[in-house]
Amino acid sequence: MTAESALSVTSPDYSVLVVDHFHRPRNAGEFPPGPGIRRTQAGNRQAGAEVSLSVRIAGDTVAEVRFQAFGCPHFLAATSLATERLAGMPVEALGRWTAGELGRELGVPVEKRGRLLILEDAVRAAAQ
Amino acid sequence: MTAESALSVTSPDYSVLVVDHFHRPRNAGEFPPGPGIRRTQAGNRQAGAEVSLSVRIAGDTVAEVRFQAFGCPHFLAATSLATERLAGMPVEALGRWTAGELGRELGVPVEKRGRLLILEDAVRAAAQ
Amino acid sequence: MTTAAAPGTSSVYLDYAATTPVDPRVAALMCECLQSHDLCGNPSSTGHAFGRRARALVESARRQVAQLLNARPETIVWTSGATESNNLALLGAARFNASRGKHIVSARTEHKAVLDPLKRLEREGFSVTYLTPDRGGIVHPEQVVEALRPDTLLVSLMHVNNETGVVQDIGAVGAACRQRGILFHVDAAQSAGKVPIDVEALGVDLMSLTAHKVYGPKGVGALYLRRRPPLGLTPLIEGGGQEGGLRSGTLATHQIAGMGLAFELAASEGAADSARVAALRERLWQGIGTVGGVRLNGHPQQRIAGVLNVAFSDVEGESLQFSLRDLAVSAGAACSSESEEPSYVLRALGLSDAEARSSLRFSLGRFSTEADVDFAIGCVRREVPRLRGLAPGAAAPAS
Amino acid sequence: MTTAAAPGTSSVYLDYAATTPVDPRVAALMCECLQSHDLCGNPSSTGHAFGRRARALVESARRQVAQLLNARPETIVWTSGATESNNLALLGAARFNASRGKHIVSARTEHKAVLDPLKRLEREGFSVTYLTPDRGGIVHPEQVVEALRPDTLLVSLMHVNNETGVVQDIGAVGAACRQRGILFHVDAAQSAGKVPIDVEALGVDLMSLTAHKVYGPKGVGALYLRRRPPLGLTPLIEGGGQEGGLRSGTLATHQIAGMGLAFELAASEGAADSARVAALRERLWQGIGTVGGVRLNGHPQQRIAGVLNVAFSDVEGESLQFSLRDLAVSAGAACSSESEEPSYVLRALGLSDAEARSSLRFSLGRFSTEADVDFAIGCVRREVPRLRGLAPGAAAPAS
Ligand SMILES: Cc1ncc(COP(=O)(O)O)c(C=O)c1O
Ligand SMILES: Cc1ncc(COP(=O)(O)O)c(C=O)c1O
Repeated sequence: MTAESALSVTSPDYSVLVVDHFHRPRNAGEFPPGPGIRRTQAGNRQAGAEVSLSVRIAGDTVAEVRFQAFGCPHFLAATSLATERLAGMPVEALGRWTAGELGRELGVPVEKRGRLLILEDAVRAAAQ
Repeated sequence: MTAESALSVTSPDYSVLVVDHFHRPRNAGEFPPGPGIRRTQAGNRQAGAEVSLSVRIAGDTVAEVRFQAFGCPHFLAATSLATERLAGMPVEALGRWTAGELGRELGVPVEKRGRLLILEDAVRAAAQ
Repeated sequence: MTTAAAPGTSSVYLDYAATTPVDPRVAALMCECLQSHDLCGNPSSTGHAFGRRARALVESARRQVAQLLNARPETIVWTSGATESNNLALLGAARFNASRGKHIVSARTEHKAVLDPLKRLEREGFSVTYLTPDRGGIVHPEQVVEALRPDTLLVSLMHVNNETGVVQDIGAVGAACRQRGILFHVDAAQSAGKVPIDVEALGVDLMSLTAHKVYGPKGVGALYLRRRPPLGLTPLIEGGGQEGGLRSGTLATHQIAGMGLAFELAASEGAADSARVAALRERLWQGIGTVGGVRLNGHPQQRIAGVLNVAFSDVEGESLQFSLRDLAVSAGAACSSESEEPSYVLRALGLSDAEARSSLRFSLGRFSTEADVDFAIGCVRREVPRLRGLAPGAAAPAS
Repeated sequence: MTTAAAPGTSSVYLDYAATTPVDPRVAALMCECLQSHDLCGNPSSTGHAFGRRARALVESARRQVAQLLNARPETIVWTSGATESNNLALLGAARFNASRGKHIVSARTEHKAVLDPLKRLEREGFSVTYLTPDRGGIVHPEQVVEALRPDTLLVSLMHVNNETGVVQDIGAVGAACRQRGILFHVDAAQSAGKVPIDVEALGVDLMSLTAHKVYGPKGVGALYLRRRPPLGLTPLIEGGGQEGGLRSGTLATHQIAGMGLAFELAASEGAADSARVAALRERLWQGIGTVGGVRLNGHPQQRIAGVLNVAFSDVEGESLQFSLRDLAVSAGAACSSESEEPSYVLRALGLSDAEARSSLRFSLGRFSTEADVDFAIGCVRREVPRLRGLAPGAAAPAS
């Protein structure tokens, strides 16, 4: 064996922001179906990450977002934080939304960045 | 390896009698040459055990024995003890003297019994 | 990015199967050894009193450890722990006795400290049959017997599984091996002090032991090695010739003395510990059960008192762990290097990856209290429903 | 037969080269680890705070040990002592790199913990050249260079000899090896903390360390392993994957923390210790010299402060030892299993069997005092002339 890196500790470290959103998720839940409410879904439980968003649109703006999520702390926190960031955004912007900045802000480790694509999918799906 | 016995501690244990004679050897030294004095020698330093005895004969009896010795504690003690035991013995008995009993009394370990033969040689030589 | 502060020291230790706190009586003895000038000698320096006093402690500890197994002291070889003992037993016995046969029988649920040396032996030309336990984690003695071949040299089976606490019927396997002249190794890291052991009656030839699962120090263990008739082993570590040449290296007086006392205490108090711990575990199981959607991993009866491995349905494993981080419990393979992989032990019991990931091992021991258990129940009852409520498909909380 | 009582506890410890007392500061830290509930976790259980706190201690100790060698922390692999480190270094490097060559160069005066693994490698098809030192115990770098062959894979040379205290010119050998791409292993069990070490400057690839010669605990050591470029090793002990898979087994927090502090203390106090100890040794040598017929074994200058190996002429070895048993000194091969054989190290320096048997190693250290030395001188001056006076040919005492 020559594994140089294997000596480092790989314990998951969660940033303060992740811990905050994990414990006090913002906008958990869903809106009852109705006009101006869009529901999107991405991922699945077997793969370890699933999210459903419930987006209230007012005109061409995102008024409010609620979420339900199953996943690791980073995924839950990213979803919760996204609901805050999305509110007030033009609906058409959802289609090009990327999770990269959120990931950096939350300190999501590289090997988990892929999971954020599931969140991206759910957000982008709300553009239509 | 299957060495069953190798787990035992092989530290040298010396009996009280060995320790006593080692520290307070009886009859160390030699008589000045003269009538009635027989000197004998056995062993050699390179082999790790050497003894010389100086025996004062009175008539056909051993009057007194002195020794000089080089060797391990068991050998020194055995020689010292022998000088006590030999005094008063008929001279002709020296020729059949054996060190076995002494060895047992002193608790000389089996692997060292061979050294007592050197002492035996010196004692027996004094019979002539 | 700021990293969150470590959880408070208010956490409750429920990870006895990973390692136990050192019993205060053991720690006191070890501190005495470490601080005593009279005991500072090298136990091999039997030419002087400092060494002989140290050696006397080592030999008295050997008797204490042997006693717990109903073995003679000279069957005990000191090592640095059960990992080394397993390596020495398996590599040592297989290499020394390779001419007798090159087939080995073991199980998929063994500790890595057995599986990894077996993998090395496979690379050296041995072939290994890995038995799959039933859903309860039991490897049936008949399975072992069926797997035996004319060239079977060795069977290696753990006594108690470290993840599930399941106890194997070592005696039946031992009898079958003895009858056929096949060597039998048992990894007893998790059973010593918790389950009665009699190496003679169980027909064990080699048994791996460690101190740190029995309230002794980490970094010291032993290999029981049958001496009659003598059993040859190729040593792993040579030079100096300690332990009859089977394991060289300066004997660590304080560590060995600590292991000795820990094993003596296990002999006198192990049964009482187990009874008390079984009651605590039952309380914990009942309390956890109230959240619903939980399942016990491993056989419900054939198990030791202190381990409770629970699968929580409808929660993601990492979030479950993190939400319960005030509880020092284990997820996945315990007492080995951390890994992201789901437990291969639970997978061998038929759990899916997701089920294995959402399983936690609670393990209790001598110093666990009702308060610890109630705190754990409280955490589980608060967090598991909360996480489930966040998930898609859960009843929407009133908003 | 009644066995004589063990010598009184009035004895003086002069066997620091066999093992040192644990420094009280190290013992205090270890006791804290053993008794602290907060530190009771398995350092691999980084999923909870008990494990992470233990891990933090382990990693901080890794830095302390690395620092003494001017190495990076990730070059340090924890083991159970220098015996294991030597085995891991030699067997591990040779087996992993066998395709590069199967010739090894070492010396006849190495510790058994090097010689025995080399013997095993010889059985596995390696060939080993054992260099003979000069009468002073020095292995000259040119001897090493002359012994190198195109298929030389590895050179193993100890830094400081355990019996004589002689220091080898490791740097010159390291440079020669590096230039030729040959691996260089150094057994530094006796030098760490006593002689400045800089693995980079010395060109060392593998270095064996132990705690118990430097006022740390017995049963823990380390292997320094060059990481740039990476050097492959086949592990000896597998399962669990600790230490990057190079050395599996639960990390012993208290042991490792103790070694870390011991090495830090050696870094800050080693030079002062050596200066003080050198003065004590000189006093001892002068005092012993007054009995006449004594000779220093090993090079008079190229040596560490604490070791004085003295040949007494005209006294038998066992009687010499026994008469001086109030002094805890070593005869023959120290820090290895007791044996009746005369020291092979002294024999390699050209001493006869008898001379080797009549040699004693006095070794001093941090806690040695002038009173200890004077007591030792007193014993020697009383007993050596007494024994000599008993021998045939001595001047007859007045009777
Ligand atoms: C079943 C089993 N075997 C072996 C080991 C390894 O023992 P050690 O930590 O003493 O090396 C453990 C735990 O660590 C274990 O649970
Ligand atoms: C030079 C040398 N190498 C190796 C060792 C073995 O070290 P340990 O006792 O830590 O196994 C010793 C002493 O015991 C030694 O003096």
